[in-house]
Amino acid sequence: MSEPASGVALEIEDLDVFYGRVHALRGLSIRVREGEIVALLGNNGAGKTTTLASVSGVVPAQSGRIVAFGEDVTKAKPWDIVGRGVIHVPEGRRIFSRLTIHENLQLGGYLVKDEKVVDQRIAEVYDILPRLAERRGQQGGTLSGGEQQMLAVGRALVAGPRLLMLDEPSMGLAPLIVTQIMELVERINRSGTSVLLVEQNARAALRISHRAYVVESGQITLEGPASELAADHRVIDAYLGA
Amino acid sequence: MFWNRKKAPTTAGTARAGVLNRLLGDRRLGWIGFAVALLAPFVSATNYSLSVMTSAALFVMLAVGLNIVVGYCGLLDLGYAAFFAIGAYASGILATTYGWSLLATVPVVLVAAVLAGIIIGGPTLRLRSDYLAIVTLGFGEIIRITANNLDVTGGPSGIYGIPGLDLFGLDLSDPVAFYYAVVVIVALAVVGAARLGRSRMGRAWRFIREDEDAAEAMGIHTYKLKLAAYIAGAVWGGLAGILFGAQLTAISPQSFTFLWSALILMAVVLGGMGSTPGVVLGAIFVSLLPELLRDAADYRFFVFGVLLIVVMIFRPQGLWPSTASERAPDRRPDPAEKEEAWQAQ
Amino acid sequence: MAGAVSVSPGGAPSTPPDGGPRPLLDVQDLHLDFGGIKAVDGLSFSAYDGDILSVIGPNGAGKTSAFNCITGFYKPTGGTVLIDGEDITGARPSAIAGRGVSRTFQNLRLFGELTVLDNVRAGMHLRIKQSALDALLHTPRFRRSEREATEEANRWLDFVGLRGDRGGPARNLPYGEQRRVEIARALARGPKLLLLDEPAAGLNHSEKMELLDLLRRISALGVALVLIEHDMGLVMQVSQRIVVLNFGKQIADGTPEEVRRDPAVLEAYLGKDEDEPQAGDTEVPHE
Amino acid sequence: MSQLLWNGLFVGSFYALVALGYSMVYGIIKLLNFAHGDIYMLGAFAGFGLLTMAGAMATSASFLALFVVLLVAMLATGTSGLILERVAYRPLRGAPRLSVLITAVGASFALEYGMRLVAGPNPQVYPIRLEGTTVHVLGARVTLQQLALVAIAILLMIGLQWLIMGTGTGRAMRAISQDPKASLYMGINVNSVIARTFFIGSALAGAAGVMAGAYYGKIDFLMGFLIGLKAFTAAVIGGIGNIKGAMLGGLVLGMLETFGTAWLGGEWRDVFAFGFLILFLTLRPTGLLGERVTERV
Amino acid sequence: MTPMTGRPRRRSATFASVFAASLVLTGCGGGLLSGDDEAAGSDEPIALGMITPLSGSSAAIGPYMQNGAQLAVDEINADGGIDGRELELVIEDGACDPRTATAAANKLVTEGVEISVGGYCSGATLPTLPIFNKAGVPMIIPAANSTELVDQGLENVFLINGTGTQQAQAAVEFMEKQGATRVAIVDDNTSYSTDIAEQTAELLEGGEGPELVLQESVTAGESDYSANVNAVVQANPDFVYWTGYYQEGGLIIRQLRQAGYTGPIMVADGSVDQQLVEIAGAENAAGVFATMTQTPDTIPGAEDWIASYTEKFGADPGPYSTQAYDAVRVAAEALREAGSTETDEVIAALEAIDGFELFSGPLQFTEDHTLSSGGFLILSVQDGEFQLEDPLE
Repeated sequence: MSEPASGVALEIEDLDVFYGRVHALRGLSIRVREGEIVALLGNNGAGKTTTLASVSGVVPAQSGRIVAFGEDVTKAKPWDIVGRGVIHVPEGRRIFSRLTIHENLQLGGYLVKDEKVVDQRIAEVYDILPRLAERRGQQGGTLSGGEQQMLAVGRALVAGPRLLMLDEPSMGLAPLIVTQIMELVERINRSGTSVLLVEQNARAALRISHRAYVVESGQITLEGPASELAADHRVIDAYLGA
Repeated sequence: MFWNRKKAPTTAGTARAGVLNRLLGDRRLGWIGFAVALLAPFVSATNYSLSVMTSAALFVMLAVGLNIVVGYCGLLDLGYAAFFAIGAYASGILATTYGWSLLATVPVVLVAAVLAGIIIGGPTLRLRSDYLAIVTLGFGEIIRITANNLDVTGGPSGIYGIPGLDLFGLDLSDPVAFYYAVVVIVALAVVGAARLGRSRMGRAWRFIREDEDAAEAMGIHTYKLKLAAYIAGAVWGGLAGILFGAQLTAISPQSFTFLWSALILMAVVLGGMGSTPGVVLGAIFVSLLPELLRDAADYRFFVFGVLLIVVMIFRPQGLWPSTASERAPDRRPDPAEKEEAWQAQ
Repeated sequence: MAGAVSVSPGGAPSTPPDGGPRPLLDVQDLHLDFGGIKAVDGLSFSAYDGDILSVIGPNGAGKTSAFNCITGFYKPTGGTVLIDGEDITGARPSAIAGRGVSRTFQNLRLFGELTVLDNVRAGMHLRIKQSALDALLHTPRFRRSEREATEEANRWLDFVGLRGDRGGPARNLPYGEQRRVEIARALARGPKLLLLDEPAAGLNHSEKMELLDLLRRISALGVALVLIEHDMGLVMQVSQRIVVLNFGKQIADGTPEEVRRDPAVLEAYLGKDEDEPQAGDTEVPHE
Repeated sequence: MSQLLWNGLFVGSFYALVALGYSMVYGIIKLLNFAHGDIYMLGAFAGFGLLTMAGAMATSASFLALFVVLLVAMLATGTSGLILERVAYRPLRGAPRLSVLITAVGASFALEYGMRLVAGPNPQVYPIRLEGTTVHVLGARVTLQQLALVAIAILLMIGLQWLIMGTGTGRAMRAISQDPKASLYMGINVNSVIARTFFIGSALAGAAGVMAGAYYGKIDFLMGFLIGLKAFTAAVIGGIGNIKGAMLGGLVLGMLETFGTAWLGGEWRDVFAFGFLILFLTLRPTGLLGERVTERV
Repeated sequence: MTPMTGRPRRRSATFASVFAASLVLTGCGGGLLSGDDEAAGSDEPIALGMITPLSGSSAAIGPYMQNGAQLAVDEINADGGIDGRELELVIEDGACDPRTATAAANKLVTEGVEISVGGYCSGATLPTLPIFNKAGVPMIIPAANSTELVDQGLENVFLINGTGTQQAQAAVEFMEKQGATRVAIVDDNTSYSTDIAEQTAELLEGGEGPELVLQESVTAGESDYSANVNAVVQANPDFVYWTGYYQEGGLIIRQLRQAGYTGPIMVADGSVDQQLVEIAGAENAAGVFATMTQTPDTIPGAEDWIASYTEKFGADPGPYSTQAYDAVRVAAEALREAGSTETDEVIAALEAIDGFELFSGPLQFTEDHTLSSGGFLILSVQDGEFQLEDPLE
């Protein structure tokens, strides 16, 4: 029904999602091309997290279509979606605080059959994030907030993501750490992974994104290249401040 | 402005909850229930139906008492029968060995129940809920086994010959009179528990159930209030114990097994924790069902078990859940006015 | 609407008897160890009536731990906390709340299943005068106290500007509204000192602006405010003083201007490159 | 004294086997599976049915036959655990915890009295017996069969420990026990892992049931009730949700009961055991190995 | 209790309608306002009520008693009933739980049973006594045998099982005969079992004979009694008396033997069941003594009875099958003698019975309505079966 999906990591078409009686997403459409960082901006409750959750297969879609890397995944189970390389780093990090850091990373590779691949990817994560390597045997809960966020991203990397979906990675973090996280995201993107970034912190998000969407009440109200949106007075008024 | 400042509504099913609540929260319902209880003997007043109905009423009292602990305060109690036992034994011993009238034993039972509540609640209420569950279970077993082992409690055969209820010379031991006495007392107990639930203390219990730390931060001494819930539950259980002894004329440790505690808890959860009409309904359900299934003989408990599963699957919040909602506050500024309030200063 | 504010009870600050500058909150050399990890390591600061004081610092710097020590949720391993000159170190949270200290939590801690009004009435627990007997017998006193509690709860909800349904469960409100309810609940306690843990977290720009206004109005009631906050725009805008923590240690204490220029703070927290706007900044226009 | 220790150890290892399943299920979905003791009963009856069917063949080569029966019964109880989870618990995922608890009580009733309908109310006598050669170890009378049973129990426990701590499935179980939703994002099929947990826990209980049947000789439809309570207690003593804790808790409870009986007499044994439990939990509220969770306010 | 806070008219309307509805219903049931509709036609069957555990921990016993009673009812009906009226057995589950038993008793009374022939757990039977007493229903209790049942002096209560005291006397007599010197008693904490244990202990302590070295209690329903057994072995007895039921009895015998106890073991009547031998294992059970009233096995010519039981129910008789059988027969005898179902006359007839043959011997009630002679004798397990060891005469 749409153009050939080659070069498109994620295509959401006209998605409707209900929570009970609440119409959380109303015909939302988003596209992430391969190699892009796309930011999804919006207020709390606008439907950003719901969008990610329905891509992940955690929240069922009422109608509409979700296509990941050319395949329809609208009805796919969460593990199928992870298996296709669409990895979701949930809001609030949600690391396993009583498992060790190493185990957390291993869980990232849960669906990867080949243990050698998992070990190799973990080694790569340790290279990028040496703080984690130092503390690999410690429980995840002993990490500071920023380190936990790093671990959450690292854990997603072990899964071998083709599309990484990050939900509010900057939440509750100090400005310095936010900068580091954003740098990490850029770095991951440069290595070829597409990124869908959900952020409240519009300024930080727009700085690293190629394109962005603004979600309000479950609908896309604005979209365009990040630089254009950053200059749009409507975005400035609502999300960036004067 | 093109973006909407108002949030997407996230109030799932409030309209439905509102209607239900208006229907259920109505006090008339209580009166109807009371009237039904009063009129039931006019439909059937055989010894059997009276005995079953009296038992059901007592069970209601127990469930309402446990509801204070579990439903309001969120403390899982798997040994509630212990308080029931303490009431029954205290009054039974005084009535048989020392010849007291049951009415005279009430103060003693109250004291005993309060003491028991403090003794078991005191050291253990700091525990997390699952641990509390096993501790209360253990306490229930300790009480039962102790009653089984001591001479003063009559050992395994228990105490018999407990006199009927006698209120200031008015003999209430006839099944019909006793039934009415029980219905009135139980109705008072239900109303009392419901009123406690709606008071400052009842709210504090709910705060503790929802979030203990936040409650503590509001100046609520969570430990004292938990203990209060425990004691209130113990008092309800203890008083029900007196009536239990009066009804059966004999009590034995067999009446206070874990199964009993589980059944009372079941009534609370099945009905809807924290909801008075729900718990009353649940108690009647749990109490009557095995009797109604009596003719199913061998299949009785099997059917009972399957029914429990089915009911919980289809109504996991209980048959008649409590809903958080109250009538719209009388004075509410209109939105425009509020908007101004924000701009002010 | 300002009228509703002025009749709100409990907000009136108590002045020290001698009229001198005795601090309302005085934290002296606070220490907290978690199995060898020094969560708070020698923290000292004080806050006065009507102050707005912010505690900032990187994640894990011990800000929330310090809050928990002050409000009694953790027992400090060393140091003292004085409220109005009285030592409350290690007292129960409820006892400290009884001394006029109120707080919010980092992650919303509303009583989600209960109504919004009930949530606010929780704050009034210590001030509602009724006994269990009153409740059992529904005495006039009971009814009066219930009515008054409801009225006052409504006033506080007006004060924080709650728009949503007050009779429904708190969890049904949108996030920003829930934040308001939590503040209303804390205010209903009638505090002299209000500790807010990341009140702006998860709020969008316009909501932050409203919060800023609310904080100032609370301060105008004479309540001392202590905030933990990451949003530097908001912090710089609203605070009279800022305390900066890193690894449990206090690395700076001063006015926003002083802190902004402090090299130790830049190093540990804000980041050095100053030409770029800081991530997370709300960019409230200064002055 | 050493006799008491051995008795405690022996009883305790049964408790531990049953407690493991309790603890696993609790650990992963925070459900007090009251029907777990009845799975033990089911295991005993499954073994009984198999042995009766096998008839003479079984009695001739009793230990080997028993081993085969043990495996088949474990498979059977594991499957019934799966069914129980699917039918009674999964529909209630996300429901209030107490509702699920009531479902578990209902399941317990249904299993007990369902078995009564099938097998009748009378106790059944196991067709084969583990009669033992007695040896004396450090002054304690020990039969070789007891040693074999304890060895099997220990092997099963070690296997379980390895499964939980050393395999991907185990990691997934631990992950789910902390955060089921985040586990979904790892690509873990949460329902299937929970089902596997039920399978394993139930299979262990079934094994304990067969072993009890073969060793003690008598089984009946209510035999799971008391041991279910005991296993629950054991799991709590050890720190519920903790696998090693469950083993330790089982042994501690076994010892408590043995010594309680020796010191105070059988009629006060449970008072002693529960009294100790209450006192112990008051002093150490998270059990022996339960983790002290520093609650973040 | 709730203050009248508005809309009184609506409320009273509700009241009125509910009241009216209930009055309508009253027409078709036994409500307070309906008349006494006891229509006991002379050709209606005479209902005998039996409360026995069909659920709960003693559920195994129920069918044994039910079958025994049914056998007697069928035999009597085959012989033409009582004065042309058939007997009808009404069974209710008492679950060994006082509350369930009370409801059951009330149900039986409501259904108009003339005589009760049930009662197994003493604890659950006690609260049913006043119910039957008030309703004027004579009780012939086949199994429950706690002395407390007759301590209240209710004229409608008769026990046809030997009491704990009688059984204890038989037990001690046999212990002395065996030359026992150190006796350990083990009970299961139920009222039946502790009653016998207490009585035996009293006799031993008061008497010149064997010394009581240990009184131990176990918890019914478990499998492992090694701790209790260990305590017994430690006390070094030369005679062990188990006063509980066969389920645990079998396990305890086995575990005693495994623990190295080689001396004599005796069990009380609740344990006299073929399954005791099976559970204990034939080699362990061999030689175990039992205190028991007479059973079909020990009465010459009772094979027919066993055969007809087995044929009818497809199962062997078990504990209290005979007592339940006898209870029905005693009830029938009293009804026949009284020539009516009037309470007083039936009670008088029961009291007048002299020499009616029961399994336990000729029946005559004592002053307090227990058996004049307990009729206890000693059995022992020979070749895997209980056989008469010593008639104790």
